[in-house]
Amino acid sequence: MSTDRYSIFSVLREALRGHTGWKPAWREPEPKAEYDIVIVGGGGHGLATAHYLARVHGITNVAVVEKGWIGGGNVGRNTTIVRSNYLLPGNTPFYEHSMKLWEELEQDLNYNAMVSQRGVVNLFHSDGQRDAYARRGNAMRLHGVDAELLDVPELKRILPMLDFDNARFPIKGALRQRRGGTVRHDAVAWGYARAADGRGVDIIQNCEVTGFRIEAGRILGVETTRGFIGAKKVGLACAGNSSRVAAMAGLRLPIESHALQAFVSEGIKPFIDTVCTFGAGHFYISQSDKGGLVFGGDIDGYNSYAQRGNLPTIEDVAEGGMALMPAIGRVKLLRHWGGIMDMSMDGSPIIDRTPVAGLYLNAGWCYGGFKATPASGWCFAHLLATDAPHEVAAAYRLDRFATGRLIDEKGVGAQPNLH
Amino acid sequence: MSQPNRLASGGLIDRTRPLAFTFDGRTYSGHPGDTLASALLANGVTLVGRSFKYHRPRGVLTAGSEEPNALVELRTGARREPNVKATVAELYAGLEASSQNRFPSLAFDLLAVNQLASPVFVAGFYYKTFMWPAKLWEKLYEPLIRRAAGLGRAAEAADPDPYEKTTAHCDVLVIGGGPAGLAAALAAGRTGARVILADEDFALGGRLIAERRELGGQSAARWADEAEAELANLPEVTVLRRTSVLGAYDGGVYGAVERVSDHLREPAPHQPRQRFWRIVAKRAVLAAGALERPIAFGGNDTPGVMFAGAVRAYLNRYGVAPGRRAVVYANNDDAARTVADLNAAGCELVAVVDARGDSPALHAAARTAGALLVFGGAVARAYGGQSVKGCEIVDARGGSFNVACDLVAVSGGWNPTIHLTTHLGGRPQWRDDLAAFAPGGTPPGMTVVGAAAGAFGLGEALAAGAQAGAEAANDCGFSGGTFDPPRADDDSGETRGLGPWRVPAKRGKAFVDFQNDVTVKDVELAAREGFRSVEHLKRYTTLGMATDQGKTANVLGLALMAEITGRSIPATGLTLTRPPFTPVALGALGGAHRAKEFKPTRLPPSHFWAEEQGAVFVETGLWMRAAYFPRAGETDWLETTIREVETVRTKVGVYDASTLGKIDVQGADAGAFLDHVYINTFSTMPIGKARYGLMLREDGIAMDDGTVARLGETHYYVTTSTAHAASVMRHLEYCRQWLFPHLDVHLSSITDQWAKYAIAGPRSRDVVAALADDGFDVSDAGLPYLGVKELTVCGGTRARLFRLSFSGEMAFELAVPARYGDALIRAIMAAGEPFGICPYGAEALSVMRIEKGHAAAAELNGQTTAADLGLGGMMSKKKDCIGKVLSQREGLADPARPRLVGFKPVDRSQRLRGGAHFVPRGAAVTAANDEGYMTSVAYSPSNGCWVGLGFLARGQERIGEIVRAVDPVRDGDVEVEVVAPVFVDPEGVRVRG
Amino acid sequence: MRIPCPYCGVRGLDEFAYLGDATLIRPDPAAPGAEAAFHDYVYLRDNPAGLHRELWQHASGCQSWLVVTRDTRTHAIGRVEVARDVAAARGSGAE
Amino acid sequence: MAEPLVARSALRPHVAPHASAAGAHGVTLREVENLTLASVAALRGREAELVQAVRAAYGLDLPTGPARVASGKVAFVGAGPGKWLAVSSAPTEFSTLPAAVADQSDGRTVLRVSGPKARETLATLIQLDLHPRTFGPGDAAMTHAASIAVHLWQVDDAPTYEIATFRTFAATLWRWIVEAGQARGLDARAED
Repeated sequence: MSTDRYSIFSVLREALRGHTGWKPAWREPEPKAEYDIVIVGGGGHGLATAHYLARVHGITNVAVVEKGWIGGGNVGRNTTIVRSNYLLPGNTPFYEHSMKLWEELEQDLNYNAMVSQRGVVNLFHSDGQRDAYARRGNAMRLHGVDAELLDVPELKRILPMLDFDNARFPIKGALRQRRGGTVRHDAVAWGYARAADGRGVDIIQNCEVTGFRIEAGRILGVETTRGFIGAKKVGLACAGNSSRVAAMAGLRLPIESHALQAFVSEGIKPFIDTVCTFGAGHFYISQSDKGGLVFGGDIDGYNSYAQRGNLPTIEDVAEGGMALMPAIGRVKLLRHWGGIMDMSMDGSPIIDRTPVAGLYLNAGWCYGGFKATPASGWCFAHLLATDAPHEVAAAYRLDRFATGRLIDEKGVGAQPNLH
Repeated sequence: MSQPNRLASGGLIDRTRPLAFTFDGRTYSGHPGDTLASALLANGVTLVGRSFKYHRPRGVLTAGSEEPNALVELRTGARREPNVKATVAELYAGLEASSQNRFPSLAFDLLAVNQLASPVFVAGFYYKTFMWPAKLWEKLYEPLIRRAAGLGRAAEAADPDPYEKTTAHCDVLVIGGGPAGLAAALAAGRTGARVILADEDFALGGRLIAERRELGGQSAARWADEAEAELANLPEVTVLRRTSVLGAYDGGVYGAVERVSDHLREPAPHQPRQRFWRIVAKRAVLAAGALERPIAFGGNDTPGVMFAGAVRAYLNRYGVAPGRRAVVYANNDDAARTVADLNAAGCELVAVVDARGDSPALHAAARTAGALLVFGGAVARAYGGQSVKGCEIVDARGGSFNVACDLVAVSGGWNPTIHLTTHLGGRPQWRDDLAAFAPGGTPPGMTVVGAAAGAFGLGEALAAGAQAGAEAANDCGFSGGTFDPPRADDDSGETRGLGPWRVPAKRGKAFVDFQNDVTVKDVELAAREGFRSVEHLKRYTTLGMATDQGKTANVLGLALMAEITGRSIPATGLTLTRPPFTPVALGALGGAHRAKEFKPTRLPPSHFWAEEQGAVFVETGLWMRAAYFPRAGETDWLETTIREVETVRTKVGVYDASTLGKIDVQGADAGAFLDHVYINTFSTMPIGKARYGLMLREDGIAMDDGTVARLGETHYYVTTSTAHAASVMRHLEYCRQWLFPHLDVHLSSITDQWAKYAIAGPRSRDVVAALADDGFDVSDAGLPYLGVKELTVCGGTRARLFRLSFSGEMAFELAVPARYGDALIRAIMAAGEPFGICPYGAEALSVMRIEKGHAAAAELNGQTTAADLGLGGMMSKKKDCIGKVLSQREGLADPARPRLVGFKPVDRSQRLRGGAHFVPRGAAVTAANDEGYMTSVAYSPSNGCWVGLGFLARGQERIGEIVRAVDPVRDGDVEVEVVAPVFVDPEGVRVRG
Repeated sequence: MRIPCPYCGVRGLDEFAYLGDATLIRPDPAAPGAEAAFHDYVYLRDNPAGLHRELWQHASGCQSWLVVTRDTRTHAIGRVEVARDVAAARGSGAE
Repeated sequence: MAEPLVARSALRPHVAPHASAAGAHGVTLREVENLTLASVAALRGREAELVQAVRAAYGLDLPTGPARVASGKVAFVGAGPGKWLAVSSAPTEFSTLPAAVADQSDGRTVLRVSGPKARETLATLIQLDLHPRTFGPGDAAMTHAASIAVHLWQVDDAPTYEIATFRTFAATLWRWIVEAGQARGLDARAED
């Protein structure tokens, strides 16, 4: 008998027989000739969409097609932070919906993705920043999201390793969202995949989309390296490759692809137990359960499809880290890598129909994609299933750039490398 | 302090000098030339660390930077460094090392109990458990896991040592100072090319100093010495020892770290601990050698199980016997060398197990050493707990027997060190003839030679190195100077490891990734559960994610997965690596500019004077600005600020406005150019006049504001906000060069050229008049509001005088060349003294601009339009400007958008807060009722209450209405009256004085 | 990454500021449908995986804006032109 | 009437400390004061006129690239296409040139770094290749020193470099050069 339900009891049972009874976490099916819905992209968002299509909407004749291995893109390349500390009304409810889904994820998926609500602390260093964070924190509170302003004594208590005494830009306080935190990123992809697969969704790896079959303005299916797959509806969840894939359907998107680097140090004993972002340099940090300091900074700043970055950004991040917490000087960087971000022109995502009937778009996540995974899947599933936007994603329209109803959290305008 | 395992002779150590050091508090002795690992081994210490998950006892596996096991904490206090590889830590007198990841002690580690639970703790077990109850994850399970995980401890105080970053340019970068690298450096260096040779070791030579080899009739170590001496004499060659090349980046850029002082107790005065090198190389020769790989058999992690190549290094380079009774287990002909070297060192050879069939070379060596020889067999298991006591050998017919030993020298073959070839996307290629991955693509300009290219023979490494070095130099335009490599004592040894990858399990765990405790069974489990791609294998089992980045584990893990799933290795995947090649201290990447020197500090011209006045400063971007000037008896910033504001409003004050961006705009088309970038028109503004201007981004959102003054027909002077000075300059250059290339217009940043003081208040003209030289009329007629004039002050210093006001009072901005700025502030204070002048800082400035409703950074927040700011009327209808078209989109033109208005608390005693949101009176405090937000607040002495600016939906239509300013993050909830955004002198009488 | 500035010579990425797609031409604000044209100009991107003509400023050098042709997959730099010359040659659409 | 204004350097010892190592000096740091500086840009269509005017006034040919040409007390340093930084060690009225001229005499502080360790010291701040094969007397460059914008040129083979930086950054740049030079036999004083 094989084991498919995960629990401490099943683990103990399997331990007694050398773990020989575990089933594959997901099948490796051959593609069928046609599906109700084909989702392009086996990353976190695509897999989550499939899961919620099956679980919430009962639509299980679904395939997720992935050009490589599932979870090989940004869901496995990010710095694992989840939070809903957004300012603008177009964003806050969506990310809060995501946070609530995170909070119940493990029970929903029967998979421990190690959702760790250790808090997210955004430091501020000037009165202007304080007011901006207060504005944001108040917006969160008005949306029913937890937010608090911390003063320096409180910060010293929870983050004693910060440079409070000798900093070029003194720390004056912080905005904290206690419910923010981290999630074991790979497990998110695997958990969604396993759950979707368990409800009958076909996860088809090593299947690259090479084109779309469109007749009379309506989608008929996708051409792939494993043949044509018919579909009544097709949802794109291709992250950094959104422009390339959409171009096959004749669409030009308000998106640029940029490389964001991420960093992890060697494992060390518990050093920092919250997520912390520097307000006077490009640096944010948390510590993984394995002990590695996981940190990052700004995007490299030029269009890129190469999953790597260059030294100026690496140095900039390290300089920020040393300015913020100079005790990490002798902690060693273990690895750095890059992911390709689908940077939208106002820094906020798009979940919407496209001019092609039956073709739907989920893109523009910038570097907010990971934390958005559950709500993105939820709302995209809603859109695919009902043809109407979910209420918390209603602002994520493709035409907002034409109407001027932008969602620009940072206020930097149509310059993706600044978002 | 005896060193029981130090050989009587041999090795590249200085036996004349003992170095005392401690490990876990016990004192030992070693010699210069030792690593911590070699010194510990010399002292008979074989238990050095504990593994990550099971806390298994671990010893020394390697003699290099690939070490997964022998990790220690080095130094103490603020200099404590976690996870130092004992195999590369150079010994110095007084070195203090401690084992890590154990409690209470290394020999007795309570967490070794994890081993008992290891049937549960398989790969990925945590994904399947710890889910119930959900709230216990953060409270119980996660803290337990976090405390158990991690290895060493970071220091708790700021790193006291300095670091340095530097940049080097060269024609040829040679990475690796072994035989191939030395040959490449000599060949390139002799042409006169600029060469950098970097090696991570503190001694050059690579395997030349770890083996007993001959080159050109002398010992290979000696030859390496001579090569190093010659390189040192070539003027354009730089040899960087203790320098790891970490990563290859675009454009021939390499990152490297030099451990300048890690072999010292602490850095010499002014010397960095480490130096980060950016190396820009036209060509690179990668001669990084190869790394030995393990064979997965039971107990292969027991201290005393060591790579054969490491055994030879300890014998030959360090004069240390890592054991006295050895079993050699190999699948390649390096075994013969291991046997010979152990024999020569006087160690007993218990058994030699060759996984292959008969090998003549090995046969001869084993016979000489008198060892039992097992062909086609395996070591099935090593046992002994904290150190090897014996192993179980299986022969070709399947029979097994135990032998006693204290050292198992293992060689599973060699993997070329190709990490740097993959950093820019090169994809390694599996080569059956090498049974290893060889470089696929390389970064542009890189050649790979020697063992790194799969050429394992010494002779071929030297030849290829010499050729690559010469060619690289030639490519850079250098020739002449030849280097003929010496003759090597090569044999026809078979160094590829043809398997087995694992020995069928008997008992005991067979480790693949030692540090992360990934076993063969974990790989099998991953395969069973569908994690069959290499990427999934890595992530699911954590194979290759430890501090050694899988240098010893990755290929073995991949091969096992291929074997388990019945696929070829290439079909299973390949191992791409990410920089850095070896872990690098964040301090080194951060460099010299830390703490107060994190960023440059810009000091305005009055800074030194303000220091003398006891001003309190505030960081504003890179600037230090005076925030306020407290006087004796004043108790807080607010009291001081109120006094400064009142002085300006009733007498006169002076403020250093030099931080505003200043741009000189000249050219026949200067006016036309400004018309393009500002919403209002400047081409028709008369000479000698100034005007407020607003520029938009092309998306119709306000970008920056400032003033524009016309100094001549073709000459304008533009100011920007302090915060946006650089970005505005970039934008203007973009407009000038790219959008409007036909215009004759020239921009020059003159921010630093002029010291500029705002002199504001009813008596400001008196002060200015006292400073202006005779003949310059500063009366209202001579210089009306918004007038501009060039003049001289204080007896001949040329100056510019602007009749502009930010405070709402009659005011002047007086600018002189910056070198006179210090003197001018003193002169202004002296001239103003009769009128009661005081200096005011950024706080008072902010109060006054809020009182006048002038937008600043908080309002120009990148989300607001000209109309939102109440400046829509400024937009010229007669001309286009950047941002005009898109500012007319319905979403931006929507009258329901929040508009800038003023606020006063209904209860005048209440305080306002920036960042509060507005909700209608009587409405619930929810997002649905959110009507805007407060941007700026100040206590207004003129109003006797706090006042604020903010954006309120349809605000301009709601003057007189009362709304709530709610501030839940500070428990604030204040009823405020909506007012016009001007709190002082709404008619603007005073500025016209 | 290193970019050969036509004036200053080859310099590192650290000296340059990036803007983006250089094939976008500012539309005629007076033409019919200007708002739609400006929308496409400001917001829509080809975002190719491959050769990309893009604007960089040599911000820490001579301040020149440059049109750089670069492969977004490999970061290999091809042609580098002075933006003002390119703009002048196409008769700059802005006026 | 007010007292005449006294000129002051941007460098004071408490923000730009002096340092002098014992023994031979590997690198020397000084401020070059009392220079007249101006940014000069050729007006559209009047480029040749400017070339002529400079030749007539100062007897030198404007460099077309990043180079410095000097004659007597006056030098012109390339500052970009059609742009130059005019430098004079004596009071000089550059504004009469047929060009867009902006006085920068106070906008820049010029530091002089020289000695056998000058290159090694500067390499910790400036990422350019200053090796004599690629950069020698008469060569000039605009770059940054660890983010601080600088315009530098080589004066002689000592080697001696002059580094113009924005005045309000000068104290920081001074400190950073001092920090890098400390291990290299630094002699740093505000004036000779």
